[in-house]
Amino acid sequence: MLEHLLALQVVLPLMAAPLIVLVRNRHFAWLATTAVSYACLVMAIALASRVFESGPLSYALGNWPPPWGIEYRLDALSAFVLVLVSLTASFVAPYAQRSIADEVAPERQYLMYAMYCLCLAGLLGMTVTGDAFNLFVFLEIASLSTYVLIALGRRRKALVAAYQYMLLGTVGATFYVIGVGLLYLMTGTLNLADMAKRLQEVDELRPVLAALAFITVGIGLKLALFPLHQWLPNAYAYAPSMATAFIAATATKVSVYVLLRFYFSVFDPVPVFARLPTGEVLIGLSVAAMVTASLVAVFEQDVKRLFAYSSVAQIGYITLGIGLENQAALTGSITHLLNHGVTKGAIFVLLGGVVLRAAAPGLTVGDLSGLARRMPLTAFGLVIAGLSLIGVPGTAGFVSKWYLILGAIDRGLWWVVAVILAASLIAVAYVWRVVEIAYLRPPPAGASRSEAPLGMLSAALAMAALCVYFGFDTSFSVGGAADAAALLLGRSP
Amino acid sequence: MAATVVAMVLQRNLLGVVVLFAIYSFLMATVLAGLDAVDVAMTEAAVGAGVSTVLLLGALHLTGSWEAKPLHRPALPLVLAAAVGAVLVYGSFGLPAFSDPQAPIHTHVAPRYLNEASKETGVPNVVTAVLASYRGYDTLGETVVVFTAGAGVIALLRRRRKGRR
Amino acid sequence: MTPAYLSYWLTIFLMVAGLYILIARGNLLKKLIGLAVFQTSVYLLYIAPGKLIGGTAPIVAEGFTRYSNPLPHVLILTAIVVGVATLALGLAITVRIREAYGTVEEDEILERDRADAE
Amino acid sequence: MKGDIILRVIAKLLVPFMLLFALYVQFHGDYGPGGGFQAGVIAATAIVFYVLVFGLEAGRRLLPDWLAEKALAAGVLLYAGVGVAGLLLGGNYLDYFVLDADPVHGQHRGIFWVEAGVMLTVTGVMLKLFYMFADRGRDGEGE
Repeated sequence: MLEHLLALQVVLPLMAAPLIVLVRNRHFAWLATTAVSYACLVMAIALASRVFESGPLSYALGNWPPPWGIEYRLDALSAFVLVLVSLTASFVAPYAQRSIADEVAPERQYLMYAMYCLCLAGLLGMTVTGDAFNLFVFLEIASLSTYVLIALGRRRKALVAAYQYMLLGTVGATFYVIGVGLLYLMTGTLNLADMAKRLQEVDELRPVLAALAFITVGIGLKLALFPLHQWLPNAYAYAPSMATAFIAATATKVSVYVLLRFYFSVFDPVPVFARLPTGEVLIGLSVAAMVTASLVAVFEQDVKRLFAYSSVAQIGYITLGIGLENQAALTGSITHLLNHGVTKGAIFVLLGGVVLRAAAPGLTVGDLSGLARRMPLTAFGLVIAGLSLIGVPGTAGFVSKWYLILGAIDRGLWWVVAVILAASLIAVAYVWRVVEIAYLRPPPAGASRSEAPLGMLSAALAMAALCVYFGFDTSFSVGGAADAAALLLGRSP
Repeated sequence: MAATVVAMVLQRNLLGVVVLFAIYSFLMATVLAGLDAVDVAMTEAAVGAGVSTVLLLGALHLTGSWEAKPLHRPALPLVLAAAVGAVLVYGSFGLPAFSDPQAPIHTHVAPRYLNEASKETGVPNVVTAVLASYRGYDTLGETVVVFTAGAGVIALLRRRRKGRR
Repeated sequence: MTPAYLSYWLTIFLMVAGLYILIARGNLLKKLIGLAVFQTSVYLLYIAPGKLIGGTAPIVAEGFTRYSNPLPHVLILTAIVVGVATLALGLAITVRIREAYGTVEEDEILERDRADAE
Repeated sequence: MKGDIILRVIAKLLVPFMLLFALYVQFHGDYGPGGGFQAGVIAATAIVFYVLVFGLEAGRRLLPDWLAEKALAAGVLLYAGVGVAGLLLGGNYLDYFVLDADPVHGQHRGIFWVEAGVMLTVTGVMLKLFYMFADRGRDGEGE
């Protein structure tokens, strides 16, 4: 019975969306979304605990054995990402009601929920699938719904942001398809595990190298790898708050997962990495991302854009671990997927509350003045999440950075250690800007004290609490990530 | 086909570009039919030349049909596009030759579809059998993609009810 | 060697042209058409190698033993659908942009955004 | 264009045949090229043609907006529902073998319903797209 959950995990949100469209009622839509999100979380935890106990699960859709049919496959890594995505979803969904009611026209709200369900289904589908082309299909489900979610933002810039993201996202997805096509031509299969096995027998490496390049660039576009990140700040800044919170916490993380999967499960047995300096390039780009994006964040005026640039920098940390390619660094990377997801989720959920009370679509840093007096709990939550963003000991962000530093020391790359510390110092600068204005500036005259609605606030504070919790109890986060990292590296010869 | 694309690059009247795009799609469909992909050809003719053109014309009607001067310096995009092409040409040298029956795609997964599909599913059109059964989950995904696009367009273009805003 | 790789090179040429339109042009509609050309070219990458000379369409019938490979056809059917879905969504966003900005030229939109910011 | 009597007569004659052809493509998909997606596009095209000749309102009477919207959701539910049916009958998700006592027959049945779901969604979406764009156009002229 348990293995059927693997299919239901994806199919449930997938079926919720048409149901919502059929019923056309925004209250029903919210109820269905919330129920589905919680159900997904429960299923994800059940599946993950099973995987961590007794090894990978495989599920043949349509009862056709792979590689002829499509396989769903859950191992330590995908189980970890599965929990991350459904955890975020279950925090965002209940909070969505007020935020969406405030930001989106009533006749569009139920469609917004439908898009959210589709996005969730797409991301979960990408995570559990063991088939390269099926991954593309679900990538497109997630992407198309994301474009719509962004375009539903209140300002007209949201449309342009969505358009830009759509162009780049589609180019990225098409690059991915080209890469998969080349691999398919060389192996004759689309099943990832089968592909890895048959790639070892391929003598002619040039198409495989080209495929590696295309998949890296394609997925790099989706995960906002440093020079390909241009779409991200606008998309995060102008999307409706709830969409930002969900996308920021999950979408790029799932793309990172896809990259990990291809690098370590498909390409690694093939001697392609010896022919291309992929690791070095990744380290270089990551370092550039960490420093430049953090610097841009320091001078950014729009609060949501500020944290969006911070996301680009944080993705740099994650890809850095992939580039370092050893147990400690990969553990750090994978842990950071979760930690940064929770942290950014908390921040954007809190900002959603501020936007709701400010009753204005844009939010500049100046608008936060006196926030500590107007919305003390929100401001407190922002501080906690900000500390985690910097990586102060005792917060989640510290744990993952600690492992990254260990990984860099393992490789003897001291300059990388220095850059990690420097980037964290820059993070102190931009977080301090927000905190300083929120706590030390007086609120604008006539501003009354009004917290965000209870539902939103509790979801946000619960996420902020998680930032601290994962800073102390690392049995799930680091434990799961270490398992996943060992799994990835264990395949290598 | 290559010629129509070149014309598309040069043509600045968008109406012309759309017409060229339709021609291009039809040519593509012909080529696909020549390559034995009859199902794909039929779809490309219906979608590329049919639906896409209607949608493009509809959008054109709403947005105006003249393109302003090409604005960017053409050098950078040309270099980028050429670099992509170069990687592909590099990769293409290792690919199996055209119509090589020993190529992996003909020897690995496909034979089971060709030999067993009509027995296992009772459907002689192998494409349909693979589409709806072996890889039926992909097709579910595809249907959902269409649904997403449909619902997304409704969300974006629904007219505001009277009295709001 | 040349005929063996001709299909790849035609594909690559179409891809590059589509990508060029996509990057170099400022008109949002034309960019979308470039995107469509780019996506369409991928169809050939998958389908052309599936053809066997002397083979026939993969519909099992008496008297034929040599069929072209059906799997790429299935994949590309899906890709076509994804392509048109993207195009439809892109056009919808373009129409909304036109309504919000009164233009579909990239530089004019950026100009208006800058004017907003000041 | 609406006034042209020849066009109107031809359209009246043609549209049923186009719809019939769509159904042919749908059900013949097992034996020849075709299937739910192509059939859906053709069916939608037939109605678009009808709209072009007789105007948007007439088209809406033939196939109203809300019906298209319901259709596009119902199609996906039908497809996914076939999968769930397989699950309930003791198989895997989208397992058609268990849909009938005879596995091959079960496959046939599964493919039939799945294709029907695809056609429903595609027809619905294509029509809805056309209506949406056409509506916007009229708004634009009114402004």
